[in-house]
Amino acid sequence: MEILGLYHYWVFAILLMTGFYAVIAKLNLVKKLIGLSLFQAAVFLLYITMGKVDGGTAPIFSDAANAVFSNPLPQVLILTAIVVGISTTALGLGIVVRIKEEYGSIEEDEIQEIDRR
Amino acid sequence: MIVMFGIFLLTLLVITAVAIVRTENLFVAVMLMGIASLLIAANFFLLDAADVALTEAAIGAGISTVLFLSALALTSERERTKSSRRLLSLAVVVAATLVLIYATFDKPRFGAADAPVHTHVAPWYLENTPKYIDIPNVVTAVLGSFRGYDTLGEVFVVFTAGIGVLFLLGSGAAAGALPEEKVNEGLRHHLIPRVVGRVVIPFILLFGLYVQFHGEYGPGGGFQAGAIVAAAIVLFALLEGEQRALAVLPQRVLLVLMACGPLIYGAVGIAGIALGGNFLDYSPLLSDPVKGQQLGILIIEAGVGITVTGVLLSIFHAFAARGR
Amino acid sequence: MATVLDILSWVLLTLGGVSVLIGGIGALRMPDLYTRMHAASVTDSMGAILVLTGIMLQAGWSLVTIKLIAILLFLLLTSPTSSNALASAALLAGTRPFAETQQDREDVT
Amino acid sequence: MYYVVSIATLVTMGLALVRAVLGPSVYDRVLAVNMFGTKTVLLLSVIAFLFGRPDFLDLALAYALINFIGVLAVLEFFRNRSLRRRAEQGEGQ
Repeated sequence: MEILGLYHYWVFAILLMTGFYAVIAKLNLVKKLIGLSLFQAAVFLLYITMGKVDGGTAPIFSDAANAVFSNPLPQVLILTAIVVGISTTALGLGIVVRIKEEYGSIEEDEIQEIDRR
Repeated sequence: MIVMFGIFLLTLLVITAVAIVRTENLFVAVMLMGIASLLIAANFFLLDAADVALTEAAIGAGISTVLFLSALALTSERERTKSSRRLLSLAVVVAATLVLIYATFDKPRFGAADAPVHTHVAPWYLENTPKYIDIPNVVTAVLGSFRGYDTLGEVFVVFTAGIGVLFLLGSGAAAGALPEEKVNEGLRHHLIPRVVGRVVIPFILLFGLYVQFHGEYGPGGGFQAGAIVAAAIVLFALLEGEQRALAVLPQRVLLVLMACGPLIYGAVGIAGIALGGNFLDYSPLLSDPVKGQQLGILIIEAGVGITVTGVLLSIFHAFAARGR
Repeated sequence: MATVLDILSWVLLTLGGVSVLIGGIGALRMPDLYTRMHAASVTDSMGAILVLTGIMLQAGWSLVTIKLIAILLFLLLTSPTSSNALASAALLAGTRPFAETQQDREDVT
Repeated sequence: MYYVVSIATLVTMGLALVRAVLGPSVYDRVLAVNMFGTKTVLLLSVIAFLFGRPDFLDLALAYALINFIGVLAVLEFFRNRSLRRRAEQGEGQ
């Protein structure tokens, strides 16, 4: 049980690096953005994991007295970050669409090939 | 037991992530991202973050799939080339993962109540929310009042991203490959989705308003409500054709909505100064400081909701207009 | 009365769990898209009805019950709709149903 | 008793994920996403009761309402693609 206490953080590490792999090893720009989204999701998960308190409940007061509440602060940060994340991803997709229109390709190596000419 | 549920869901999430990266079909990757979003939302819920889970649900269930699919329609569905540095990248990534996992051994155990995160400002928020603001949802209190500056910044980032997409793609229509009469009719010939959509859309809008104004008492708030309302209108555009959606909410109106949120937010902040308080201090708004705080949170949440709706819909229409 | 309700809701919840599980196995084991869709979508609705009714019996009369009824109603509306949309997307793209016998093959073409 | 249902749902989610990863066609993946969505609604409702905070049912309601937008977007995507292909073929002739 002691070792399972770190499982959430390991999943964070694996997820983060899976996303990172897509960003550095894939040439397709949309795939890179998907990788970035994964990367983002991993960070969200890390924050929320850190906010959890054993036996706690969501930080919304109810009638039950003496409840333990989880940490509200990471939740606030991530709540806004999710909406910001989708907007910035959309911005990235917009750039990719424009690149496709200009270069006729969304593969990194082909774009660099065209640039070199 | 619930911890074990979380661990199982996280394991599924890792499998999904690996499958997303491995597949070469981008459409499949987008579908798997949908599954990943569901898993992440369920995990947030298990980790006591009902508000965050609702945000992830509102964004991940509709909007993000729609955006990625419209981007795929404009680019391509498959990865064509393979990188020559895959092995090197894999080595780097595995090494970094091992380093990160090694670093986690110093972290406090999952759920430890004495972890450093829980000893700084968080207890203060939990203790003083009833005193200063007196609403049940501490997340909304921190978001709207205690860390109002932060949220103002985030609203501006969302606004800027929306403006950026409009600059890149334009809000007008581009010449397209589709024959004229087939354009814009959406799924009008698919009777069942259309009828069900007609039934469901009003309820989604109603639910969006509920989430917006119930945000002080339960999970919810402007960010979630904005995304849910945007989802309802995206659904309308999918079913009835984009032109009709634009007739309901024209691009001009959307631009105004986008700008409204930061303006309302800033105006509330300046009203605080004018009435003798600090920037974004809502206490002077009413004679009773606690009531003033509640009013301020209500107004800025409304502003946030309006901006998020405007930005998400503008982005959707910008991508859809390119496809024509 | 309370015991009767408890037993009834347990029976419903267990049946719901079983039907959800059957749907999962069916979606994995069936031979082609349409049969898989059949397995998944029918048990989706059945499982939702059983599980949510079971929870409703436990919750008693309150706002929670209204929310559960709303969830059930919207699930019953949207889940078959998305199955229908998926089936028409697949047909549009030219996926043919799996045909085992000669008669089947004549029927699907 | 809630545990039995949640475990059944979790196992089904695992099976659906296997279907999503294996494919073979893209429609199987969409089917899996769809299944996953309904199962998430059930899981969230049950867990809200396990937590003893049934006021969190809002989340399940949100998914029940907007989860099918994704599948409709897929339908629209394929419709547009087939229209575009037909238009390109028309130009080719």
